[in-house]
Amino acid sequence: MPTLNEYLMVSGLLFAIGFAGVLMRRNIIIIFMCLEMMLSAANLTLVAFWRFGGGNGMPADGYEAQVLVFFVIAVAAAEVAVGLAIIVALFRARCTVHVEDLNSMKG
Amino acid sequence: MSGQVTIIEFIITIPLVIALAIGCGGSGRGLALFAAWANLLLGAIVFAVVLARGGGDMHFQSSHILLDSPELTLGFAADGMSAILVLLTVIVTFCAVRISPQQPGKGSGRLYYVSLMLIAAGALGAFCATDLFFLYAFHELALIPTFLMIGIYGHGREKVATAWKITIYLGVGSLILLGGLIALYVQLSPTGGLTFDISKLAPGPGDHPLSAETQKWIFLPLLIGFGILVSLFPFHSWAAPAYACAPAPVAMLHAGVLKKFGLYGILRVAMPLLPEGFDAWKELLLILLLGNIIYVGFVTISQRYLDRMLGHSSVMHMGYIFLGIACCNSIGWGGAVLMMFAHGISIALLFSLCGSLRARLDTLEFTRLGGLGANMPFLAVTFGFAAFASIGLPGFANFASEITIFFAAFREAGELGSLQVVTIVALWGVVISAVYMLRAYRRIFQGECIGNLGAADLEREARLPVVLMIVILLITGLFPNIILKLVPDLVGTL
Amino acid sequence: MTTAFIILLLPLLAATTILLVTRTRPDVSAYVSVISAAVCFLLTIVLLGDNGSVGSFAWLNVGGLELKIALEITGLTKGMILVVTLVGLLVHIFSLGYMKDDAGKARYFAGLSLFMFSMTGIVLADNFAMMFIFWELVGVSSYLLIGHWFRKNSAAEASKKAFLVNRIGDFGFMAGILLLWGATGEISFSGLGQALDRETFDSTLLNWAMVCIFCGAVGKSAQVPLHVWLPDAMEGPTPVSALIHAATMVAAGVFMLAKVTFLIAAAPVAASVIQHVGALTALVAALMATQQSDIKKILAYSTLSQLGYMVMAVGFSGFVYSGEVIGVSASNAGFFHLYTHAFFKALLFLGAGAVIYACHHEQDIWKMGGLLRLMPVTAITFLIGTAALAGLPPLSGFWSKDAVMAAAQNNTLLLVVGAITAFLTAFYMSRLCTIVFFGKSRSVAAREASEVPLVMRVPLIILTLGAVLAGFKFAYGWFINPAELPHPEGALPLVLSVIGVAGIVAGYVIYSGRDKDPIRVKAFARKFYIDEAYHLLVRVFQDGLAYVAKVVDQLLIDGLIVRGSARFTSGMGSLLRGLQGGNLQSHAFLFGLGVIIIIYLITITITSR
Amino acid sequence: MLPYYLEIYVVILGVLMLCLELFSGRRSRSKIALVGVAGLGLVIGLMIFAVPAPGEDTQYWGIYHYDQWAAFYKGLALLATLLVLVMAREFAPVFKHYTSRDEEASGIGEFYCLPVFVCAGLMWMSSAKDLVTIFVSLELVTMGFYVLVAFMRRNVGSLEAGVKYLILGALSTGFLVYGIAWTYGVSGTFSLDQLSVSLSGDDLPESAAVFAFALLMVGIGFKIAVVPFQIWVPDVYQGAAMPVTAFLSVASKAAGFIVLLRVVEPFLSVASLRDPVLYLIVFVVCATLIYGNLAAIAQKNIKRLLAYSSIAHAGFLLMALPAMGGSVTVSGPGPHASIAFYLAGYLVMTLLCFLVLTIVRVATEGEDLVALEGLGKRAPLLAFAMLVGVASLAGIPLTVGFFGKFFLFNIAIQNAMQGGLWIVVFVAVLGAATGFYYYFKIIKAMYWGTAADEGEVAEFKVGRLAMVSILVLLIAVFFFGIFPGTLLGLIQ
Repeated sequence: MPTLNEYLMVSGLLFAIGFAGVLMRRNIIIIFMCLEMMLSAANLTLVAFWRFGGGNGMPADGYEAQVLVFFVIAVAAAEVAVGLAIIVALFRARCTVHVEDLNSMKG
Repeated sequence: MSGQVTIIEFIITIPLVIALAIGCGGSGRGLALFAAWANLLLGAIVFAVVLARGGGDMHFQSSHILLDSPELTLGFAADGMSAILVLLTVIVTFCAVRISPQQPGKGSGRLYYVSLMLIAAGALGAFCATDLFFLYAFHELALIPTFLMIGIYGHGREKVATAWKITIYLGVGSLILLGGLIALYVQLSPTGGLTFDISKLAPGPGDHPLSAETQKWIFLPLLIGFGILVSLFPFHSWAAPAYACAPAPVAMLHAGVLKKFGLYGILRVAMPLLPEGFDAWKELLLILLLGNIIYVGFVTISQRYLDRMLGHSSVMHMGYIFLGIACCNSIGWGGAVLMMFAHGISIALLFSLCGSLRARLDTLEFTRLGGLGANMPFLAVTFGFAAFASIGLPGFANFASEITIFFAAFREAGELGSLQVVTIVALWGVVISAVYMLRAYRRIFQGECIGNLGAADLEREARLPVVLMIVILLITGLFPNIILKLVPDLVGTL
Repeated sequence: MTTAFIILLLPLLAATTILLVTRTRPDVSAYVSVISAAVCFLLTIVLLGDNGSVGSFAWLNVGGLELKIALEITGLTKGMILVVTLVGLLVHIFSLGYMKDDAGKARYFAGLSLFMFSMTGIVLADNFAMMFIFWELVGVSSYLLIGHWFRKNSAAEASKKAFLVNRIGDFGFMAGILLLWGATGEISFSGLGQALDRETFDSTLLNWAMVCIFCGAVGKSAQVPLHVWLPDAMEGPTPVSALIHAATMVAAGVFMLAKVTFLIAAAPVAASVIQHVGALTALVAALMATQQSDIKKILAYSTLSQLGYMVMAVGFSGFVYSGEVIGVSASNAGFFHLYTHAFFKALLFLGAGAVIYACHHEQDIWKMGGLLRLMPVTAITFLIGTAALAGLPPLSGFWSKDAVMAAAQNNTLLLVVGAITAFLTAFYMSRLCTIVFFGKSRSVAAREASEVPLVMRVPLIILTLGAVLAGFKFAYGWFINPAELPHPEGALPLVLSVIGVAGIVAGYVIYSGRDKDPIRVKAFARKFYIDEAYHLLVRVFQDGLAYVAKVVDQLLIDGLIVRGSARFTSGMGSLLRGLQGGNLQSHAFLFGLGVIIIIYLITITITSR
Repeated sequence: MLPYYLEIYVVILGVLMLCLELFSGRRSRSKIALVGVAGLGLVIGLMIFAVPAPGEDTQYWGIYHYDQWAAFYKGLALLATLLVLVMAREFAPVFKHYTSRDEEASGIGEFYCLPVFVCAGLMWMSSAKDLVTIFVSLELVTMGFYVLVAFMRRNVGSLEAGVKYLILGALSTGFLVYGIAWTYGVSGTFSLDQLSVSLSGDDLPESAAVFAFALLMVGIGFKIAVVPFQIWVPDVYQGAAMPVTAFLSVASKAAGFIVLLRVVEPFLSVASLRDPVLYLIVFVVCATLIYGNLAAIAQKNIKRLLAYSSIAHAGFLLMALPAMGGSVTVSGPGPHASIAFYLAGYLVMTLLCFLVLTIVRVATEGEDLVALEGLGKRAPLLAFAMLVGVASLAGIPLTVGFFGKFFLFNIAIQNAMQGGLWIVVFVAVLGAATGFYYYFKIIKAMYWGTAADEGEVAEFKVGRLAMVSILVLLIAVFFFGIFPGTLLGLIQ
């Protein structure tokens, strides 16, 4: 059975990959997906901590962590809804979803 | 105490209310003149009453508690020193309003008079506040009006840059000061609650509650902060250009009155509350004030324009006041206070005359002027009075103050210490100021006439303030005890 | 005892009245001034019977410092006040004629009255502070009067120079007063005397203090090296030169030194400085006088030279001879000379004024000549004045110069210098008289000259009487104890007379019948180039330093520190602004960088523990 | 009345306004804003019935706390929203220009509703004392802002700002959740009250704890715009509609700060964590003060300038943090009270400025400093209001802004005297000094800029409600600047 550290490592890796995606991809939709991945990584961390939270490899009492996970999933869904709407509006106005084109303001 | 409205509160409120009234659409000059007259009268009453009752105590006390912790009271009172400075402020304000044009600038000019009133109110409030906080706050009231006045109604190519410079410089100075004041009140507040009340902060008889080291480090920001406001060397470079570019009334009020706030602060706050703090920086202050007197004196000599020269000269004379303060005895402080008054009036007089000259001539550059005494005798004579007052001729209050300060430095000085040596070097400043003043007078009014022959003498309406200021300088010069009697013995309380 | 106060304040009242009331009516103003001078003179005669100090007015009073306006009447005071009011009155009267048609007549008389006020103040002062106050005020009235014709560039410059040079002297004077006050806590003359008797003071300090005090006299009495203002001061109207720059104000330095003889006697080093400066001035000025061609300048240099005599004499009061300090007798000699000099020098100046007036404001002696016939009264009085100045017996100058030389008789060097100066004095005065009054007229102006009106003649005659008689005991005995004057030993008076006669003869022989100067000594004519040197000095040190200070102010303090820090701040601002590139991913990258920095910082504190 | 009814009322108000939007005719859209203003005013009035006793801390279900701070911040949020609605009403012409001429298609009704929902989130946030609630309410607010920022769909700037805010906001959410996860992992609890207890155990993995704290700081720091997470602020402020910018700078910051205070306090109170946490805070304070003040100097766009100024203000606010956690005794108003005071003052002065700017924006269609030129002559009252607002932001005495700064300096200096953190004071003094420069630039533009002297003169139309608001705020700036006790009394 995997230990807490292994879970944390996987989730950390996932988080890092998501972040790297945000930094490197040019398409806003994909960046947005990467962001969702980071949230999932955080969820994984949460669940892992809950699972090993009781000491001696036992899960912690209560289900607070799961509650938060559900909230995060719900929030992520809402974020996608709002975010995609904005991205669509952007596309309609600028005919592009590339981040380099968003540079009218600086300084 | 609280509840009844004192005359001091009236004095401070009148310009504020008038400013509001002008802002709401009243006539600018008329209302301002009314305020100036009213304040002149009230100021004279305050002065007379304090003179009659003795300058050592606080009179006309009023206080309204605004905040419990830290204790903050909107309190005013006047002891002798405040009364002297109030008198100075109302006189200079009166003259400044009186010489102001009916229609300054392009627009309605309301902003001009609002600004003037605010500057006056700020100075009056600062000089009468019994509360550290309001002492500071009222002075800051003048910051924005000064900025606007120089920027909008100033003259010269550099006016915008100058408006910036004075604002930022004084802003920085007051922030440093604020830091020092906070440290001061936090450290000195009696146990059981913070307070801004200066009388409660004052250390009682016996040992000072703070160690010499603490006092030293709190004194430094106060010295620098107040010093910047007084244009202590090397923080002086804002003053001369600002006065040169400012409209004459602002230059009068700023150089004559507001600048005294820094000195007032040192005498009222820094020295009595932190006596040992001063000792640590005494040598430094002595060097800096020599910078004011000698170094800035030389800079003054090299000026080519009258307005700039006057600006620098006002910076230079601050050195003497600092010298008086540095003597740390009641003679020196008496001389310093007298000089604050005398310098305030004389520099205001000079700037008002300079303003009148500017209005008449195309230039204030010395090499392009000459021989004006022939066609403007009144200006020539009054400028002569002002110039001689400023270089410390007996008969004028400036001389009385200078000589008092010099004597103070040598009190019981059987041998030469640093103070005495510095004083002797500072004496040379008397020569320096004569050099630049007489050169200027020679250049402008004497010698052969170079152009500007058509320029007329000072118009009749504008003569009253000029004569008033000269008369006051003479009265206080012939009877300096009027002022000196009022100076409270602050040293005795140390 | 109020007499003294009236003498002091009446001229001030006159000046104020002229300024405020009668300035638009010149004639009335003139009479106001003259009347005040006349009343003062009369009151002075009343005053001569008094003695002691007069009730005082506490002018300035703060924290233990008390500066009083208090009057003190001593023998010295009485002699001086008599000189001031008498010569003053005569000059006032003379001016009525001399300044008759001047446009600034009201201003002129106001200035004279102000001067009378200030000078009386110096004379009557019982303490240094009051003396300093009036010291400054005479400076101002001198400034106003020298610059009377202020539209002339040279007059404007001269008045400025006079004031500034005096300020330099006052700088030292004030320092000296302060040093004395620091050491003794006294500023009144009597108090200082008592303090000196009571305890001993650090002699270095006292010497320094006296040298500083002497600086005041150097400035006011135009001693080397601050003598340069006096010749220039001749730009003023001639009566002013007679009153201020010959008889009274310039003598104030000597008067002041005489007043504090007891201090000089206690400070031998300072006394020696005083002697030598005086002697040097006497010699140098006499040399310069021999080569001038402006009648007033000659008299000005002569004044300088005579002042040098007086100062030298006063300096001898600290001279130790065979174990004893000479003390008060030497300073009495100096003051005696001051007294007689006031008469004959005022006479000479007014005579010169009359000549100038008659020659339509021509001052060059080489354009005059033969005036003896045309204006006999002026010429004769002038010649008597010359004889007095040259020290011919039995005129007043002989007695006083004798006394001065007697004070110096134990110091061979200074004695010789004094003798040479005496010769030169006689020589240049003889030169002047020969050219101006004898021979033929050298210009139209001189040919058309005629005797001056009565108001100008009367003062000349009165002063002539003074010049003749002032040296006799009855004329000075009531303020200088003749026993306290130094007495010449041996053949000194005879030698001096011979020297005087020799000088006069030499002058007459050389210059009789000449149309231009046969002797040319450029260094003398150009006043040893001292003015040029000072000009350079002012240029280099004052204006140069001022320029350097200005540049430092603009470049370093204002430029580098003030504006530099402003530039730095806004530069930093632009730099930081540059981080904000506007690109979303660079934003995200910076965000990530921030996270890394934060985590790095926080872990480094953890691990470093 | 139960305190959480307040949030419920606000939500009901929002729903009601949405319904009105659905059924109202073309002309009456602007009435919706009035309904919102009236409703919010009513809720503020209702708060009288839910005044908590001093020191009282009522809990509901362990996730909703109601104490004096919560009440205060709720009031602040309500007031800010109310004023933003007033502003939005003034801003309607510009808004229509960038969406649709047609009222119905422009969605302006929704634009009035959204702030109300955001307000509910803000109010909830001020009662949140547990990480889950904090997260959810924070997201509610953020999501509302995503929409608000990007609302002007025909304006490129608005859309660009929306996307930038969206991506970076989501990024910070990711870090926040990750941080919450680690905090949970370290302490085993989400409740902030229990956090300090469980953190002070002996076997605390310190590195993990500070790691969790750092991640939390990333998430919260983003909301309150401190360096190095300020990067979104200038662009978003510039791109968003004027009322939204105002709302962002006031409400979002206030809510962020109450969360920050609640999260930081347990960490600071643990002795073993205090040093690194303090270190981090000092770094952030200095960086924020320097960056915000310096970068503002060269700005020409007013909104961008105010954006940087808002960063600088965050820096000043943070100065109070090191004094928390009990190792320093502060006389006078403590960190909580000072921050609350400052935020209230900041609300008053910032909204005053933005109200004036909104009117100027509508009249001149410009957002650069040039647009303000000549205001002193053409509209003296507006210019004066702006002058006062700016002076207060700069911290001139006798305005509320001065006292805000004063209390914070008061704390920082006392803290420095006891703990030696003089660097903070030093940087803050420099920062405040620099502040004079860019704030006075605005004054200068209004009073002696000359650009507007030539050319056509724009007319300033000021609605009655906006005028009243301006006057009230103007008076409030002075009133609280002279009588700070009244405001402090409300807080304490």
